[in-house]
Amino acid sequence: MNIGASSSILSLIIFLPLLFALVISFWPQRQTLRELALGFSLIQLAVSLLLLRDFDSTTAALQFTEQFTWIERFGISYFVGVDGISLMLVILTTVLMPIMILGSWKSISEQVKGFHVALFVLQSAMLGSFLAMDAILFYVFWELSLIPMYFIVGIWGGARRIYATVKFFIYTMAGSLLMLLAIIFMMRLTPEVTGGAISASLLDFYKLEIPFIAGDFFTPQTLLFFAFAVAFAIKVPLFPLHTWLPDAHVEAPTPGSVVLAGVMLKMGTYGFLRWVIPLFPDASSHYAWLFIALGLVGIIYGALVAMIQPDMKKLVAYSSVSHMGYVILGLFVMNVYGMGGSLYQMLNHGISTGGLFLLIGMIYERTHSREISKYGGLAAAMPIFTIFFIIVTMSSIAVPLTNGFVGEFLILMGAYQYSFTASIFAVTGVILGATYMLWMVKNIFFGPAGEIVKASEHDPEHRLHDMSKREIAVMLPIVILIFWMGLFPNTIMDYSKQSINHLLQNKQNYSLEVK
Amino acid sequence: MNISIGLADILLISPVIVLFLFSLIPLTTKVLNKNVEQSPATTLVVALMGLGIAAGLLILFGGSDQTIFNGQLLFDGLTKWAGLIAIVSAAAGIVLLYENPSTPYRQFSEIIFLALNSVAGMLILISAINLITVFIGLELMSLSLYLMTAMSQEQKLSKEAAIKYFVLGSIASAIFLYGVSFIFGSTNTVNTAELMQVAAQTIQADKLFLFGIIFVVIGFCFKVSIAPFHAWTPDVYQGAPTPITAFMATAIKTASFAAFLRIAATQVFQGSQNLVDVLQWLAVLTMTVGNVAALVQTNLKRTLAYSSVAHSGYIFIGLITVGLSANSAYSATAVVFYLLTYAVMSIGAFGILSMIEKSENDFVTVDGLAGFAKKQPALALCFTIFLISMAGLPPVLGFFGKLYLFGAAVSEGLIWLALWGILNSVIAVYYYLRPIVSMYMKPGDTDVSDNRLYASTIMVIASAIFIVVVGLFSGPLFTMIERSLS
Amino acid sequence: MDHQILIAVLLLSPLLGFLINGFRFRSQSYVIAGTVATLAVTVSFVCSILLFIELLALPAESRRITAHFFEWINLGDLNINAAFVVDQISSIMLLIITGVGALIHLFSIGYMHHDKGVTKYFSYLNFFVFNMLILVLGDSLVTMFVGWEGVGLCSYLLIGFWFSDSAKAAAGMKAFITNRVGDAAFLLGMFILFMTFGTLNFYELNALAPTTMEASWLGAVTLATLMLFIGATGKSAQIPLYVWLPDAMAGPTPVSALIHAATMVTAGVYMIIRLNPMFVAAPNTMMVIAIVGAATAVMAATIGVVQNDIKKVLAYSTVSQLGYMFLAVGVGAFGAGMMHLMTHAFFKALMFLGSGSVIHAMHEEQDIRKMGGLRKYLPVTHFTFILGWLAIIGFPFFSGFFSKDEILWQSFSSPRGHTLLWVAGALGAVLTAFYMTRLMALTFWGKSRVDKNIHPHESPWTMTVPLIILGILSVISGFIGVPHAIAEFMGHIPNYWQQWLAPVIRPLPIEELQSVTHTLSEEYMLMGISVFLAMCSAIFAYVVYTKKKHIAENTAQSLKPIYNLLDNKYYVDEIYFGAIINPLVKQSRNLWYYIDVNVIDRMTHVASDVATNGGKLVKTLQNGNMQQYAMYVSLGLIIVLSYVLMR
Amino acid sequence: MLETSMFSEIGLNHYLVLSALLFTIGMAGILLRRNLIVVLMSIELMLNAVNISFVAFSKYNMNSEGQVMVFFVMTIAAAEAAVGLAIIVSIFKRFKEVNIRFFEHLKG
Repeated sequence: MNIGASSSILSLIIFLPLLFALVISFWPQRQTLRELALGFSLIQLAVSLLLLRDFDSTTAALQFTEQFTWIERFGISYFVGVDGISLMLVILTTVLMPIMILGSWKSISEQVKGFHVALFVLQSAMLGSFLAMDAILFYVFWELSLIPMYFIVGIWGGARRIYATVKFFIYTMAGSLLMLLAIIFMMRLTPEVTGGAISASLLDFYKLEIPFIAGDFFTPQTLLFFAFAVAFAIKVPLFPLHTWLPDAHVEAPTPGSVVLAGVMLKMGTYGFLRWVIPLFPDASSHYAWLFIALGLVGIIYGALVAMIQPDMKKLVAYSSVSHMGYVILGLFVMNVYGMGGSLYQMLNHGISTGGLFLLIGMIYERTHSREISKYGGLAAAMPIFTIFFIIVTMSSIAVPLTNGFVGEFLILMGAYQYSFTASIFAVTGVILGATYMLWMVKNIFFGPAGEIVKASEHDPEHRLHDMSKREIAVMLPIVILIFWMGLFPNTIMDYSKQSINHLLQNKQNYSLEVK
Repeated sequence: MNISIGLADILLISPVIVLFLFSLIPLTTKVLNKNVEQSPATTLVVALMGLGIAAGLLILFGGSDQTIFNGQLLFDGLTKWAGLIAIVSAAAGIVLLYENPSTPYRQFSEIIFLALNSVAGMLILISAINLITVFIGLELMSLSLYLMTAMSQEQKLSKEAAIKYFVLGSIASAIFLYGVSFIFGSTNTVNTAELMQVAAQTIQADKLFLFGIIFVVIGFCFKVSIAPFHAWTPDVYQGAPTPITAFMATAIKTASFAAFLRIAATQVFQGSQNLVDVLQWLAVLTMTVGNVAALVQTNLKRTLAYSSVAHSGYIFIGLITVGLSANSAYSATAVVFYLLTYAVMSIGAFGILSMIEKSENDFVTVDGLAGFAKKQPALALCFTIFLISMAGLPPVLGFFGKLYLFGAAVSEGLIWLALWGILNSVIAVYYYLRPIVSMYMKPGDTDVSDNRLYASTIMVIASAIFIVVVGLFSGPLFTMIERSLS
Repeated sequence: MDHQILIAVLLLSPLLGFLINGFRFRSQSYVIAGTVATLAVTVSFVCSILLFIELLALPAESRRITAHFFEWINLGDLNINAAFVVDQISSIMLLIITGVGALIHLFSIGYMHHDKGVTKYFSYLNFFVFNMLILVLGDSLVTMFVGWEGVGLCSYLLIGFWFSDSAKAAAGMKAFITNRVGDAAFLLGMFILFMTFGTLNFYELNALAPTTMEASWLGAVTLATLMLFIGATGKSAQIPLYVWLPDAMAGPTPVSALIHAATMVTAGVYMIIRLNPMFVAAPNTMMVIAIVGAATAVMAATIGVVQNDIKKVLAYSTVSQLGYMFLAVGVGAFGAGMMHLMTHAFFKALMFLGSGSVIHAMHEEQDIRKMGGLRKYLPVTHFTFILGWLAIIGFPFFSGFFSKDEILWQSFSSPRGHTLLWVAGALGAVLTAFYMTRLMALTFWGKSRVDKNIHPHESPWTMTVPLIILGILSVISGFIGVPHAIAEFMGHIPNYWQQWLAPVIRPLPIEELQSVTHTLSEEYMLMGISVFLAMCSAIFAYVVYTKKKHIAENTAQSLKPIYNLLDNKYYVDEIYFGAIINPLVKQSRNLWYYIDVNVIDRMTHVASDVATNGGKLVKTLQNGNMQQYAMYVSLGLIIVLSYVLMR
Repeated sequence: MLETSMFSEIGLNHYLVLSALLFTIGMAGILLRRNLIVVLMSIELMLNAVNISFVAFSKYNMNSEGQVMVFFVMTIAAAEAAVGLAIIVSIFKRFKEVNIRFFEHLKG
């Protein structure tokens, strides 16, 4: 059997979810909707695994490319391709999808159809933005992803969902519009390298040599760099552009939080890796200190602020700020450890934070409260849940043999190679990270029975059931991934090594070959 | 001077003639029928037929780059495309009119008469290259519109809107004409084709000419609602019956911008940097005023009116680009494309409002949309598409419109204008999102006034499909327009 | 290949035990759980012995069995394998861990049989052994770090084992976080080494370790070793990161014996010995280690003097003894440090288990003021405890005597030693003798102060057998490493210990060694002084706490400030909380409030307010009066005209 | 042609100034008068100012086109007046009001 060899597998990956969304929106039976969606997401996963199977990890070249003229007048094309940088993010997206659907089995009870449609559209948009190799195509997918997310938070979210979703939308939109302007500007420059025709192809963008004068802010490369970087930094989110995230996370329904933390934030860091650093090498190096500093501030600030959050989701949201600070740090130290670690940490964060949100969602379904102070002693009432929670927590605080360690270790190493001072600040995050997560674990699970657990003891109606089989099925893949990625990181990192080396070795005149 | 009217003239002007003739049919029938109004459906069909034939003739004969009537009218690509946009959006407006509670069905044939004549005026306005002909077209279009605005079941606000529109519009006409007289005085011609050769030089040498140009430009600025000459827009848009508002926002705006484009294409602005500066500031002011004012509105129609002002600002950027660029075809295409985009999405958006209005006095507010998505998922989705498109979010048409427009501006070095446009888009997103929030995220039971509004429904859905499909495949359309414009 | 399997079995057996017990964690059958767990560790122990025998068979210079399983992290120049090494150092650790571990598992069966979470307990315990094995066997710093953090995690879980008690859960958290502080430094140390030497493999590092001594404080080696040492202070409870260990006594007592006395806490010492060539090359670090070790030894001992909780006394004693080990490695006496590590593992495990037996008998009573005269109820426990006591106070020819004496001598005589270090060590020994005797006296001897409702009884065989075995080991284990001086005295017993370790220990540079000369008589004299003082102190304590209790009370009264200072552990916890933790939390709240809420969000709101107010302004201007509108038109006209025409 | 002395003979400038004055008066009328009919008249005044300007230019440029334009303008002005009056009449019939201040319901 050789299905995967088809050259249009990337289009299949991008548009299959849209097709699924369409089918779901016309599906007549309400009862089987969830099963259908789950089945679809598994199909999608299978397709993406075919991609994984056929991917050639020995080259940094762009693979499975497809290029069709889209808007000929401006050299805009439907140009997709995958390389080591995007491959794993694609897989992450497809892996998380069935987990999310299964995780939202109970929590989403209204407008189930619309929810799944939004989820699949979102998936398509995210996959598209990871695979797009054309600036405008990328931008289209990038912005498209906002819309379903906007609905997911806005319709199925919590009490302040509208504030949160609008804030989310405006923040991200504001950043990305600057990027659009920068893209337009760069398209105007492309005739230099294409011999006359305008082009929006990323490969042509890579060829551009944009003038840069160190110290002068108002040079094209610096301005373009910041236009892109701000767009991505908001998405990451990098301190001080992070305040939309806690709100969005708190108000989003569980799958929304999962996809937000799991994949959407990675779009930002992916943007840095795919766009900012190769396109603007001089400015990236020249202003690396700024992003490293902000990354470090994010790490420490996120951790400190997480410590005092009374709401579980908010705590995890700020922990995301901290974790994504690591990723930015790793990217901008510009060495193989930092970048490799960052790429890995993106996946880790997706899995472990996604897992945490799923777990918080499960407990929220039972108690309708996320206030840490109301909990306590949950470990006695829900032991299996506790085990899963602690495993995911360990992944989040980067205990060795979990995935988190590998990424964090490499990033810290990269930070050290950049500067000793940076690494000193970065390792404080290791301490603080353990502090807030364990503080939460302690207050939720340990200690004497809290308000909620007590109430459940007396009231048979509110009895706290331990995890159901479905919920275990949701968490099991995550736990397996946590350990697999912790034990055998090479099986995953091998896919991206060539790309990262290629990027680092050819930073000044980066180009990608098409295979 | 040898005046002769040939077949070519007749063929090219035929859309206007057809429109005029068809406009007479319902009215004549009514008169012959002892002043008894026939079925509105028949009238509608006649009107749509007229518009359809006009559009067909325009496609057939327009765009041939020929001038007729001794250089009065030019039938080039701009005429064809702007004319088509105007005709189609007028048709859509009429369809909405047919199913709106504020429409006085007893006078339906009169409204149709006015509407078709207004469209005829638009075609003249678009094709005119003589400033006096421009004036004639402008007045034919506007005078019909003043009356249409007043013709509503709703008595108070529509009348107020009409009188405001009339008074302010007349001032604008006078200003425009005054400018024309100075252009005539300084160059001895009012033919833009002839002006094109001398404009850029004259404007530097001759203050009188510059004076005239400024008046003409401001006359147009009023028509296309550029701040601070926009003040009539929100009031009139709100007061007029929603279908007429749709008509105004789309057909009238397209025609006015097309004529304005002809002025800009003379490259007259290039002669005076001051004028260019002022125009840029006007563009910025317009976008900002439109967007911030829309931000604080609760009445949806008024929100859309202010948003229309803001969109004028965006288009104005394109217009300035046209005035500055050596190869104006590309920038002009961007403008026409955006006009098309804006027309389709406005028609859709106003169409939805028109369908929700329960009576002639009903105003749809933002909160008044609560729960619409539950009752009418398809229409809510369409409305969402329109709003997203207006906000300029991909992958729908509005995004590509903005992309081309700002792309043109950037290529002419007007980056800061594009930047302002983008900043404004961020503000705009907020108020475009609010109806979506209301429809999807708030409990309520808003529904359309009647489930049998088939024509409007079809039109709205068609617009939405257009926006999505053409959005995805905007390249060929853009190339097509550009080819016919250059 | 068979080595590889042997090592795999060694490692995986406890993991399997962990998984078996982990999956049936609800079970309350202590027999099955205990048997599985104990068997798992016993299998490991057997493997350890087999490996040890294999090592013995190899020539001294190449005693090294490696097992390479797979490549773990592989990026750039970084190449970390899941590879494990058994050599002279790790084989000793293996034997201690699996041997003592097996005994403690056995002991736990009796100790924990009434606990509901017994299966969970055993699974954690097995998991701990697994991690500890990774720690000692790992062939690189990173692999070691895996176990390093892993044992920390287990320690966290086991300290907070009775999690429904908030204080116990907090103690677990405190342990983990304090360890994390050390771990952070450990990470930095690793990075420095990696960036300097390009590898993290122990053997490669040791081979690359510079032979010239690094004088600078900021040299790579010094900095790296210092960082690693900070990591060690966390794990091995040295100043300033020792604070978690006394709190860690919240866990079940066998856990204290295994983790917080015998194995995990010695990981820091083990790590330094593992990397001894690197540390040797950094005299400054060595000095710091020695000073910290000596200071910890004394300080913990002083606190131990006033503690009343039986486990707390032992905990401070552990901190103090670990201080000795660091003192030893700090002066370059790696062999002596390792020796003390082993003997301490035996006698401290013994005493912890003994205390466990006491607590078990006393129905969870831990306050020694409420004990006394337990001798007659718990004969086996008492007897074995005495063996441990004699060992720890350095009673001649008990195991502790050999190892501690060697340390004291080295701290004086080594070129990196100092008289003051010896004084501190001796002082520590005196204090140790005092408080341990106090413990014995208050617990086992004198009059019974036991509550009437408690009827102490001797523990079952599962608990006494380990005590006996450990007791024997505490007595005899010293003879495998008899110090030179005593060996002379006792008839030239060879120092097997030193011989065994010699190939993997890098001696101090010759020129340093030659710079100091000490005579055998000096050694005898110092040994005599320290032993004499310790014995005096022990006798004094015996007298005070069995016969003349009022002396203790009077002293406590008259030295109230000092007593309070000691009773409150020098207020270190309070200082940490008051100066670091609480302000940090408080400032974090402010930080959030000021930055997130008041600056960033405020700015967003200001931006939106600007837009909204702009909108309101436009709204006001749009007042509905068409003449006003006409005026805007004319004003606009005038402005445009004047701008364009006048400029 | 603008150099012609203001006082020697009646020249183009005089007409232009007259036209400008009329235009301004018309504008002022619109801005200041409250009665819709007067406003309508003011609009006519503005258009007539344009006419004067056209005719003057036509005369001084020796180009009769300007005079043709005046015809157009007059015609359209008439149409405009008709439309305007029609609206005003319909309003007056319903509201009995021609005060411009009456129409301030649409605002904001």
